[in-house]
Amino acid sequence: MTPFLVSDKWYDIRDLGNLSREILEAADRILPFGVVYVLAALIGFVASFLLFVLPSQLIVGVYGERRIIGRMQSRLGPNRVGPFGLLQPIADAIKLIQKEALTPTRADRAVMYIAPIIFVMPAVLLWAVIPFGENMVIADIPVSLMYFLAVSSLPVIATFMAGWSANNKYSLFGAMRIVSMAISYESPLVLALLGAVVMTGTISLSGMVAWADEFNIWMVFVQPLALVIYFICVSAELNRTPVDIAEAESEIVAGYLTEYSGMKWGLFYGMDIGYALAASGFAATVFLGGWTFFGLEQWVPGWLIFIAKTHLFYFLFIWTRGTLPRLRADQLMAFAWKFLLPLGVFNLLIVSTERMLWSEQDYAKGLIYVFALVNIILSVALVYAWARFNGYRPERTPTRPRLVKQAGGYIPVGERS
Amino acid sequence: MTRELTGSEAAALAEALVPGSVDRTTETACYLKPDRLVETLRALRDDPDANLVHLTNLCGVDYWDHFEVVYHIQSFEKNHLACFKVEAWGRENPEVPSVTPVFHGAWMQECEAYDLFGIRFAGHPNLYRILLWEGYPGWPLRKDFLAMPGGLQPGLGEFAGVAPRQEPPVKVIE
Amino acid sequence: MTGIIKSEPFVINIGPQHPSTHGVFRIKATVDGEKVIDAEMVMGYLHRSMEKLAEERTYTQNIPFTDRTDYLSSMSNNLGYCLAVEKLAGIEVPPRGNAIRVIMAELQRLASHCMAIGAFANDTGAWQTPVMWAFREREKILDIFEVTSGARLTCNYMRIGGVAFDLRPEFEPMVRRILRDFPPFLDEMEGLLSGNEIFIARTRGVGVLTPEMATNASLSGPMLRGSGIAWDIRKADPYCGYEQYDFDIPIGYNGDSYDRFIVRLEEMRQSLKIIQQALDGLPGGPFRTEVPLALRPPKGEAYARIESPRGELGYYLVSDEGPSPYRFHIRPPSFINLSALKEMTVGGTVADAIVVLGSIDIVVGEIDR
Amino acid sequence: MLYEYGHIGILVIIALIFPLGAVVTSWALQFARIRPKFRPDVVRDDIYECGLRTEGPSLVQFNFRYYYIALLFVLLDVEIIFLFPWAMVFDTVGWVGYGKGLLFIATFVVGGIYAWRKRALEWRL
Repeated sequence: MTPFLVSDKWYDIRDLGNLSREILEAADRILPFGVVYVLAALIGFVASFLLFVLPSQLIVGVYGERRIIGRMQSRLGPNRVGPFGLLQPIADAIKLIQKEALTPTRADRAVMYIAPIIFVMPAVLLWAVIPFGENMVIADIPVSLMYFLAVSSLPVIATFMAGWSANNKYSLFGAMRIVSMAISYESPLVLALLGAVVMTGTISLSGMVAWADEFNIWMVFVQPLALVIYFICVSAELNRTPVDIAEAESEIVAGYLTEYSGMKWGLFYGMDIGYALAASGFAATVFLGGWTFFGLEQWVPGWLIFIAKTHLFYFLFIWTRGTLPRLRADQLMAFAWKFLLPLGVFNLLIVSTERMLWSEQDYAKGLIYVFALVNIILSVALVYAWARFNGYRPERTPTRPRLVKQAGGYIPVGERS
Repeated sequence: MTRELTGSEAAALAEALVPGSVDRTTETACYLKPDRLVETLRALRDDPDANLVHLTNLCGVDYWDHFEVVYHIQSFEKNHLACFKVEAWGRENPEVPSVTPVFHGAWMQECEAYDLFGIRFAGHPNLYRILLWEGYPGWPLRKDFLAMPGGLQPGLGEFAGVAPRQEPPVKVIE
Repeated sequence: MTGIIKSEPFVINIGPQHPSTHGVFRIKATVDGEKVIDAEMVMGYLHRSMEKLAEERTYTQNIPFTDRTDYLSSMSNNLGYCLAVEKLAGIEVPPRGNAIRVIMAELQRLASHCMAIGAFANDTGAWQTPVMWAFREREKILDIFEVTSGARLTCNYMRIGGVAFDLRPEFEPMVRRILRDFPPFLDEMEGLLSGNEIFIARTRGVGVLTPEMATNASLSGPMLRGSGIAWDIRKADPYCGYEQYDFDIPIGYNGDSYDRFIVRLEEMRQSLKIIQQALDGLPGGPFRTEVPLALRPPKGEAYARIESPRGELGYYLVSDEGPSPYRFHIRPPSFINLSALKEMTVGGTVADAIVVLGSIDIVVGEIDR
Repeated sequence: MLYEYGHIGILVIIALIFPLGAVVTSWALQFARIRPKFRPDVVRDDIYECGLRTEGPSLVQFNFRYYYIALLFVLLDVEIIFLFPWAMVFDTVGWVGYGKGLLFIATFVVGGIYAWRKRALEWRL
């Protein structure tokens, strides 16, 4: 479906695909194929970097991660460098790059240097398959969802390397925790995404956006439970606060980052935001309809809609980070295996049955709205029922202490005074 | 209002439970015999009438010729506070029995009294210098601390008898 | 499951320079994986020998020392010391002085519990938000202290026989504003933490103290009340006219970290009630009885205690009719509350140990003195 | 079609250059006279343990009890990956294929229940 307002002219900046296509076609006439090919990838990367990653890093890095959290914590946040403190990440980068990167004498130096590099690579690679707009994807491969899942599990190895190589006990704790957490949360994550795949019948991210465009509904309404599971699992994989047991600054000083300093630390820190952004972009593509917005994309550039959705989702990360305490390691594992995984299986059963019924009806458009309604109600009921099954009893936790008038000895529970 | 038991009232409570445990009484405190101390306090803790369950305060006092260890013990249900004392004679190695088997809360307070006064508590499971370091010369809260051999002398700058700082056992990889 | 896989226990130092030990306090924990199998406390990094110093100074000169023990509740420390000297020397305090002392002590309790709750939430992993909210409210109380005594943290406001200065005219509107602003803040904190499933999961059943254990380990304050023992010096042994005020003792259910937390939260509500009553019925008249500067109390000894935010703060003074105390002993609540730390931490995880330490609410200046 | 993967290959190179550049620049800056050159120091270059010297070795046989969970993870993840092709071909397999898929899921549900009953999912410390 071609937006009627977007022209095919290269200067129409609402569709950046035009621009790159013009450049590539011009280059194709004079240059050999290999050069054009490299040029295409470079344009994709540079365009996405300039358009999306860099401003997002600046805006999210400052405004999301620090100013909004500062607002939540009733303080100001960075506001000195540049207008409204917008240039703070650049100042941080300059500071970090000239700091000394300490490496303990007893640490494994080589592994310690390699770990941040391995950590950063997947963060860049993840952007290859996320469609920013129509035709605006660096590598439009048909198995992009699997690619995303595969690449996004790589940083765990880097963090384990970082924790193990430092020869520090706190780092060791962090490394051990992140490995166990990663293997626990991978299964529910994949299971949740399987629900979306069953519904759309494709594992290409562009295909998913096309599906949302075709049926005029976002996956989040059809698969609310999948989004919840995805969000929790991705928070765990990314070490975001409610589940950041690998860093856990109040318990194991800084976890696997304890021995890192200078730019090596900066890479870990900066790419944390990069990963969270990539995960938000992925969620926006799969669950929130990507660059489409019920026809609005004909008036507004698609990549702007995509960025807005990504940042909306990223706000969820910030919000949980600013609000929630941290779970303990064993509780976290129990939560993954006993709560999220069964819910994921339930979700899969429901969605596959619906999909079969739907295909019987020849993919009638109206039926999907019925499914959405049913699924939303079912998800709430399922979550509540499964929580009760797992021992969720809020009424048994009194949140106010007992009050007594007279000092004296021990007063057993249940005895009034 | 908490009733602070006078020495004779506390002595009466103690005598009733463990005869022969009281040494003497004053207006505010009741002096117990060191060898009957643990037994008496245990009896006072378990007896419902005395009900002295909460060892509120334990501290040592230096009276030049002898040391006193003061126990303030509180009852929750009867709401009275009794003050018991034990004397330890001799400056070289004063010793009183530890009440840690009776009151777990005495554990740290006895460590502190040992650390600052040098009063040994016999039967304490782990008596160590809790605030100062092991090997600190002298007992700071004794009245003659500054005059003690090896104590802090003006102009010395560092405590005598402290082992010189050693290089860390780390080898530098060049 | 256990015993199949071989594992080596190792020693890990939590502290002295650790984000969650609230100062230079150290737990030397032996861990087997994540499980703590032995914990040893190491303290004394901040030892300044206050008790020895106090033996060289007059009774009035000692008041600033008490500020520096528990620097988060200096008013309460001043008060406890002054009460002990007054008991020793038999000095009566005029009613206005008593009322001002009560207001100050309760404001200090609010400020100190703000800190305790915020830091505790930080220890459970709530990333800075509760602690910043608590600091925001605490600042307002410290402003009142600044107006009244000239200092924010180490106030040095109580004097033997009363308080140092009379209240300023700005004082009452400021306290009224606290009374108005504080309950919404407490509701906010309850909404953020008390009903939070993650917070409950982290603190419920962690560091459980049975009432027998709590009594036997000489604990006091919220630690004791969290275990279900209704014991509050303000009720049991009223000082400064606490018997005139109507308030309740909050007690917990089963003595875990969560109970200590909700007890502290409720104590703040009760403190507001007391401040309200004391402010409404603030008597006129002198705020201090004049005592000689070089006070020489009669020979004897006195043990006076107050309910400080952290528990029972006692001062044991021995006088030999000299101008300075013969023996000056502080019964520091957070030092003695640590008695049960080992029992509470061993068997839990490292993360639990941090939560338990946070629920004790230690102040290292008071532990080491 | 396939040359899209080549784009990823070029991205890999970019992704390598980016962190390498940062690390190498920060390392090389010590030779420029922008900041003082740091000299090795025994205490400063020691590993951090709350300001104290580490006791004993750090890299020990760590007891984290995720042996069972690792096994379960391998089994489950492989099973779930096999479900992806099934999810892609819903139109062609019909109810029979759907039933077979459910059977496949049922096996790992049964396995999961067994593991749960055997308390393999619990992190007893």
